[in-house]
Amino acid sequence: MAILLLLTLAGYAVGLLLPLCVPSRPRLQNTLAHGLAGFAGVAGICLGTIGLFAGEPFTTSVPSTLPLLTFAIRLDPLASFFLLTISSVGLAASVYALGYVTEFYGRVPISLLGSLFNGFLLSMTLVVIADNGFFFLLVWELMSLFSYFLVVTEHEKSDVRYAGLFYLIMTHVGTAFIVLTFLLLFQGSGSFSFEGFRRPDQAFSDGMRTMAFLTALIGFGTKAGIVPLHVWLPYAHPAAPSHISALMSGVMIKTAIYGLIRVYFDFFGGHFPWWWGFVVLALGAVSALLGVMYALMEHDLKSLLAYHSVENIGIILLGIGAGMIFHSYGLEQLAALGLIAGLYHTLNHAIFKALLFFGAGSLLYATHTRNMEEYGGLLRRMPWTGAFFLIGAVSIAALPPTNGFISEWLIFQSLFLSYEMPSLLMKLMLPIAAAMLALTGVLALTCFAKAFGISFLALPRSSHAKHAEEVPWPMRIGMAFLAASCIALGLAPMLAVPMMDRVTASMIGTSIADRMVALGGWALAPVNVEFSSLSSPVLGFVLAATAALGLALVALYSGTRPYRYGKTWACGLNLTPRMEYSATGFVQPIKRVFSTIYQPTVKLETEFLEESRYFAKRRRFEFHIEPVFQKYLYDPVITFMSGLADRLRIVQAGSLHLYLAYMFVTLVLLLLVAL
Amino acid sequence: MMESTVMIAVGLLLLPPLTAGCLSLLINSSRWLHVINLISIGTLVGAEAVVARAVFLQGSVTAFAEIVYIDALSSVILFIIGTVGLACSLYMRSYMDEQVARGVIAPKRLSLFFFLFHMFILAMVLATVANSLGVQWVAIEATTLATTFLIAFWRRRESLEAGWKYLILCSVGISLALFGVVLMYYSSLRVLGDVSSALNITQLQQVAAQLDPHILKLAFVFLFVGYGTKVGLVPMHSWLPDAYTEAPAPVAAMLAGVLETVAVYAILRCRGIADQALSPDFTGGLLALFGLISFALAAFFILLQHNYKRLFAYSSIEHMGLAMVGFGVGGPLGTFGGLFHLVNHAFAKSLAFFAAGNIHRRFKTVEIDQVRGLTTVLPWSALALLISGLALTALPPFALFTSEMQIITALSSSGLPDEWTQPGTRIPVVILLLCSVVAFAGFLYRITGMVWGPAPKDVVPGERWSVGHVPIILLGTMLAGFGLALPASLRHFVEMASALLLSR
Amino acid sequence: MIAGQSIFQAIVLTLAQAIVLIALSPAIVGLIRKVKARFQCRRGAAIFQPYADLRKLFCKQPVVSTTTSWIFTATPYIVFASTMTAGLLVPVFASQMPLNFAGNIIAFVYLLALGTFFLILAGLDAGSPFGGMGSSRESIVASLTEPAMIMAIFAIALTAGSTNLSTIVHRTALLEGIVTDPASHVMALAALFIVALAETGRVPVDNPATHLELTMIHEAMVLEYSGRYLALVEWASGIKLLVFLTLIANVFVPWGIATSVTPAALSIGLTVYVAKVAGLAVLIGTIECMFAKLRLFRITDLLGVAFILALLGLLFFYILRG
Amino acid sequence: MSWLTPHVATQIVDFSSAMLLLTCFAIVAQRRLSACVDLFALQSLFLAMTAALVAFLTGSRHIYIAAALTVVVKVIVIPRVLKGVIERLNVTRELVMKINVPASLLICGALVMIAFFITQPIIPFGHLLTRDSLAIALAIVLIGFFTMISRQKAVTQLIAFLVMENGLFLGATAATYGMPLIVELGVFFDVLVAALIAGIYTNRLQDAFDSVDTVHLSELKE
Repeated sequence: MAILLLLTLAGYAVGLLLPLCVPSRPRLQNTLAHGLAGFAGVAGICLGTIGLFAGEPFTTSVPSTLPLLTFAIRLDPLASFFLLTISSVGLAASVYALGYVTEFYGRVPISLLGSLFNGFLLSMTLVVIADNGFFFLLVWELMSLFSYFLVVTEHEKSDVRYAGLFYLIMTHVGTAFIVLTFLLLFQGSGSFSFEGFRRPDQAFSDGMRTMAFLTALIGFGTKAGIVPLHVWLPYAHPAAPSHISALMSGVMIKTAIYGLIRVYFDFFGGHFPWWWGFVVLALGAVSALLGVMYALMEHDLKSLLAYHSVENIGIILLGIGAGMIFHSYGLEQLAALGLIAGLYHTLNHAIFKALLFFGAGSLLYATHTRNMEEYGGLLRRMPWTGAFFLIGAVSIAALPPTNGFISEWLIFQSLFLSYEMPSLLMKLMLPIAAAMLALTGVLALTCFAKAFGISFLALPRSSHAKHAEEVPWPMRIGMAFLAASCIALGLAPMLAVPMMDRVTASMIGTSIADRMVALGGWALAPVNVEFSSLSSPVLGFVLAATAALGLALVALYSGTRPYRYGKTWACGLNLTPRMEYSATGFVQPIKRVFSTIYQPTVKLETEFLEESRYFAKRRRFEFHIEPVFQKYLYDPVITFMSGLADRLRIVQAGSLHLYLAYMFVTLVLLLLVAL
Repeated sequence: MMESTVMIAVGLLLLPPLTAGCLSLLINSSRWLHVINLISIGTLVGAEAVVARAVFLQGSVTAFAEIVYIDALSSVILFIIGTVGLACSLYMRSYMDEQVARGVIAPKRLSLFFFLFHMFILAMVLATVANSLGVQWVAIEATTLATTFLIAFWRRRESLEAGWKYLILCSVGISLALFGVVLMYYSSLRVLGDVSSALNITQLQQVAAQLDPHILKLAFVFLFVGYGTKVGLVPMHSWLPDAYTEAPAPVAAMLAGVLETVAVYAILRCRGIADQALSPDFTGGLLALFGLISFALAAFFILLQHNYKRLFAYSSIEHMGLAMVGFGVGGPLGTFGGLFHLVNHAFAKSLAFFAAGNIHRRFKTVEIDQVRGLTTVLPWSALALLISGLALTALPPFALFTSEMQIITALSSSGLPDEWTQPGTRIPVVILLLCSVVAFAGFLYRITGMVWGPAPKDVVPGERWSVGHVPIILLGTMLAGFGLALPASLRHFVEMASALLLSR
Repeated sequence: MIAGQSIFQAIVLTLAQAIVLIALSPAIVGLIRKVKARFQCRRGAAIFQPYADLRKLFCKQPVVSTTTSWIFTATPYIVFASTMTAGLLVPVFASQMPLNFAGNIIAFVYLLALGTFFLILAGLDAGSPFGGMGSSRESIVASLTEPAMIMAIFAIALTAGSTNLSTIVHRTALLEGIVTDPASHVMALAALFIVALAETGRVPVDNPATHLELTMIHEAMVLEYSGRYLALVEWASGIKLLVFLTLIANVFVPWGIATSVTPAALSIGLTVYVAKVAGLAVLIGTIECMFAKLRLFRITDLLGVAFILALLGLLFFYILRG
Repeated sequence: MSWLTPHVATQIVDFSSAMLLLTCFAIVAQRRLSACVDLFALQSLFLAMTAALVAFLTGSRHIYIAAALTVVVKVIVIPRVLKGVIERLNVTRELVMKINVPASLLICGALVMIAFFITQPIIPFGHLLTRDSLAIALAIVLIGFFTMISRQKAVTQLIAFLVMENGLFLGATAATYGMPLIVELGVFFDVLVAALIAGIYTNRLQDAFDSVDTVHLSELKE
């Protein structure tokens, strides 16, 4: 294991340094950096898998010459699980990047891009395996820093700069809160080692524990993008190069989930009141719903995906929150179920979100635009990308038989099982959360029907789309890998669930794998098989069989007569792209139904012909959604701060006498105090 | 080690700047001026190494009839003086020559510049190694006199104004400090009798416990306000932004990097004596309180800066405040963090001013809004600016992250000294974190605005390699390196120093 | 698997159910049309007319738009498959369906969603404005329906202590037909009925018989389909309707369903089942004649009501159970 | 000299330090610059006297040197320089002040009280000979400081600064019988250089701003 660990870290580290040293030949640097990253990724996958099933957590530590800081590493199941997630997505990303960064040749120093990419992966890996608070903070900040530099890769664009800065500041605010949490824990134990952090409840008053809970929630929530701390996400993720967006959206925000689980279940050992869980659950539900709703209104494909990250983080938190509530009522097995559901969705989201961002990247690569309204008809020009994107879309819309469906199913189960809880409030609240989840699910479905339908189907809406070509092989391979795992995790959850179970067993102390894998390994069941069960392989088989039945029917009646081609019926006119339903038009009804949330402002200008008011010469339509959180939450803070600073100007008024007066007053006052 | 070698080494601490200063008055060729400068700094650094070794072995070194006293604390400060001084001298090679070439200054004034520069260094070294508080005071006043013309060197209206303000405010402050010294003497007389050694640190430390607390309190207040003016603690900071903005880049680097540090050193020395008789809560609370105020105020001023030199000036107020908090809170952690922070800040800030100097030479403006696309125009300076910027906002892997975290941890675990706030309150930590976030936002908003973006049309892009880039690399690597692995020897020195500060 | 069933039995039962669903669905559609015709004082086409229609469609050569991709031609099969699979999760005439373990009510819902997803894509694929319109409207209706459906089903699931449909039906059936808590059941029933209307595109949500493109939802989506593809889609929607009727019938009034696998029980179950769904079909036909189609943005209110009803059902359950 | 009992000596020292304080008030009240300079010279003279007296009474030689230096530097050299500056800049009187004379005088009175109040607990430790001079020294320092704030002309500020220095010197000599010689020398050197530099500055300011009114020095601000 030590060897594997060394290989992983060394691979990234070398990848971080070497590209900067070799002569500036983009191709060479590209292969070098991403090759090494891929190698380290493979090592990381092995390491994670071994660590997940190892009996004893593997620990090692290197003392540093600095006080408080020790480079301590611990590979318990939780860490290994996230390591596994990071490494697999990292591997796919490095393969994808081999092709993708060719777009940047000549514009951006590839050496820098590659080495930062490695650094980013390295820091993320270290974040999840760090076993010392100080070390954790160090790599955590490094992670933010690397990702920031990657975000501003194309810093000539002003919006990219803005996005980067906004991201950097927000994440630093989050870090400040995490520091606060760790300082609180530090007071309990007097050391920064995670071992000291565990079970602080003896040393803690309730007030301090509540404070720690809240600070941790805000701190990690900022990184995870929980509403209302999500505002940076839709700026930063699209601004980065797509393989980076995939990493940020798929993996980086998961480190925050890791942090939350680590603090609540590991450090606090699950000793918390029910309302902690409820807060998490409620935030999750809100994030999920608002995330998808804002996503629906996005026509920039990457921002759309970014908002979906908010949604999915919300879904994950639903699982974790439910787990926390169950745990606080002592229902260990159900708690384990909730946690497993959350973790499973974490893994799945990492995979299909990365896949989708890869797809978006490919579109960007082929068309050089992110605006969906300029896509269209790409499925015929980019069949591979299209197919992979479709798989991703189906998974994120949680449709069977893909992985997204399984994890959402599990979360539904854990929410439904709320009827075993003593409190009536919770009994009612969890099903409502379930209803919100259902709404979220369907809206996600709509959103990706839009995303796929508008981008890939019908006629091309712009010359970009008309002349698009399929992307090079490495990118396709990267996507294929993830698409395959989407299907695999969807069809064989019984093989995946034991992995999560290892984690929950180490966190909560009850293993429920044997109870979840029911009916001879064919079906998946939440704790009791009587309540519900799901057998995705059988479902898949039945789907195939019935489809075959349909084909049989066709063959039976009409044989296989070839169909003939005709024009689409457009009231007798020739169909032009302008006639097609636009993305904006597609979501119009939703915008109208949920207008209370969007508060849209619509502007319609029409120029009529001179002859008659019934014929418009030109129409101009634009609508904006109220950025509620910026307007009512962030702007006030910013204005207050800058206003305060402005009022402080008078201190530095430039008059020598004033300055002397300061000194004089200070002196006299201090003399009087000293007396 | 031979006593004599140590003596010589100590002599070589003071002699080179003096001789070099006098020589440079006689020389006109800029080339030779630089050579002499480098030689003197080189010898200085070498001597420091020898002395440091001696201190390492013996714990402290006294020389020249107890006029010179060097212990771990002073050697740490000497280390800072040496390193930053060397960096500045290397940087000046490219900086001053270009000024001369562009005819900004006449060659004759160049020699004057070097003379003052050497005097400046001499005064600082003297202040660091002086055994007598009186001599230390004289030396620190001398730094004021030496630098005031360096600040007003460009002879513009603004620089004159800055120089005048600097002169007046600092001289007043310093004379208050003198009153403090007098009081110190006044109290020590009764114990030691009327001997000329009654102001010697060595003597005072032995008898300090018997000194009268009342007088010491007053004395410390005077000394704190006086030297605090030099450090630039709010509300005695007012001269600082103006001076740093108007001074030539290397001078600004020295002021920000070293002079402040030396002033802090003076305060620490006096505190070391005062604490023997007083409860450390009084002095500590004073330091921590003013540190906190400085930190908070500076953070908000950083938020509204449009001038990058002022930006750096306020950031050094901020960091000095932070270090003060560290010393004030005390404890092994706080003190270590404070000293370590001094070292790191010196490096980062001088780096920042080097970058600022290069930018100013190329863009001919100090307005942040008019500086864009450094990555393409001045890649090296952009790198320096980024490193210093990230370091000064305490981001890893740079060392300030570590020291700041140490200080914050110390503050949160022990709180402000009890005499000033009710015990165990967590408000100071929250204030500190909040303000650090504010400063972070303001600082990086400006820095990134300058570094990124497309290059302006009217500026010639490209930066040729010059010797002026050596210090950038030097300091950058040190900052990054110390953040992850502090050399054992340096750590040992810092620990010895903090042990001295905590000894009671 | 259900205890005491051999693999052979299981397969036979499943196939039988599949055949019943496939065979019966056109008749139900025909029946509804007939009822409506009667109410409109027409004689109307024969109940079995839909079979003839389907046959004709199968024989016609389909026309496919030049703008479409493989999605368009694949969709009918996917829709058919997903609907059938969903149907196989619902017990039709025997309460102990072998596929019970394969998926619960959530799976049922999401399988239907799969079909909807692809139909929406197909609607967009042809690039015709009507298709897009249909898709967009379908999506909003679906998204409003889903939460209500989940809540309603959950209210029922609670009473039976399971979310697997066969288990629910089986347990309810064994209670000699006395529903455990009528209050919550009634609420859930009402909610589910509204949901069914919306999901299957009946009046007052959508009008399957309309010829105005601008008012269409489901019909607009499939406007470009012809020949065998249209046949499959139509058939699938028929099956979907039948499945929903089955769900309502068996979950709320499971009387007479075969609780054991004996020829007698099965034959009784089948007849009772046909009677039940026929009854419901008549009911739907009546409703379609009595109500007018709602405006698109009025549908919100209707489905809102459904959601609230379902929630009340849940509340009643907990309150009454204490 | 038998009549010179310690008691009498204390009386004399107190008297001369009182004179120092008096001259301070005079400077505060005085608007004409040259007069200020003269008063400063006078004060320095009193200072030298006190120092000499202390030296004579305590018999510590090096205070004589200090006294002599005071006479040379503060009574002769610096006033000359200042006079020269004033002539060249032809600023005769301070017309506007931040705080007008009566108010300043009142404040100064308050400052003296504060000084006595502050030093009161530590007086008893002092030498019998110089009981009150520490308090007076502090008072002079504070007054000088205050004058720097209340006056606008660079020259007056300079004078006020020197007054502060005098206060310090009084403290050093009277209260502690003089600092170690090396320190004394250093202090004198610094004071001298500071004064000269300030003089040079005033010229430059005159050239740059056409006035030595420090109110004009407020361009550098936020």
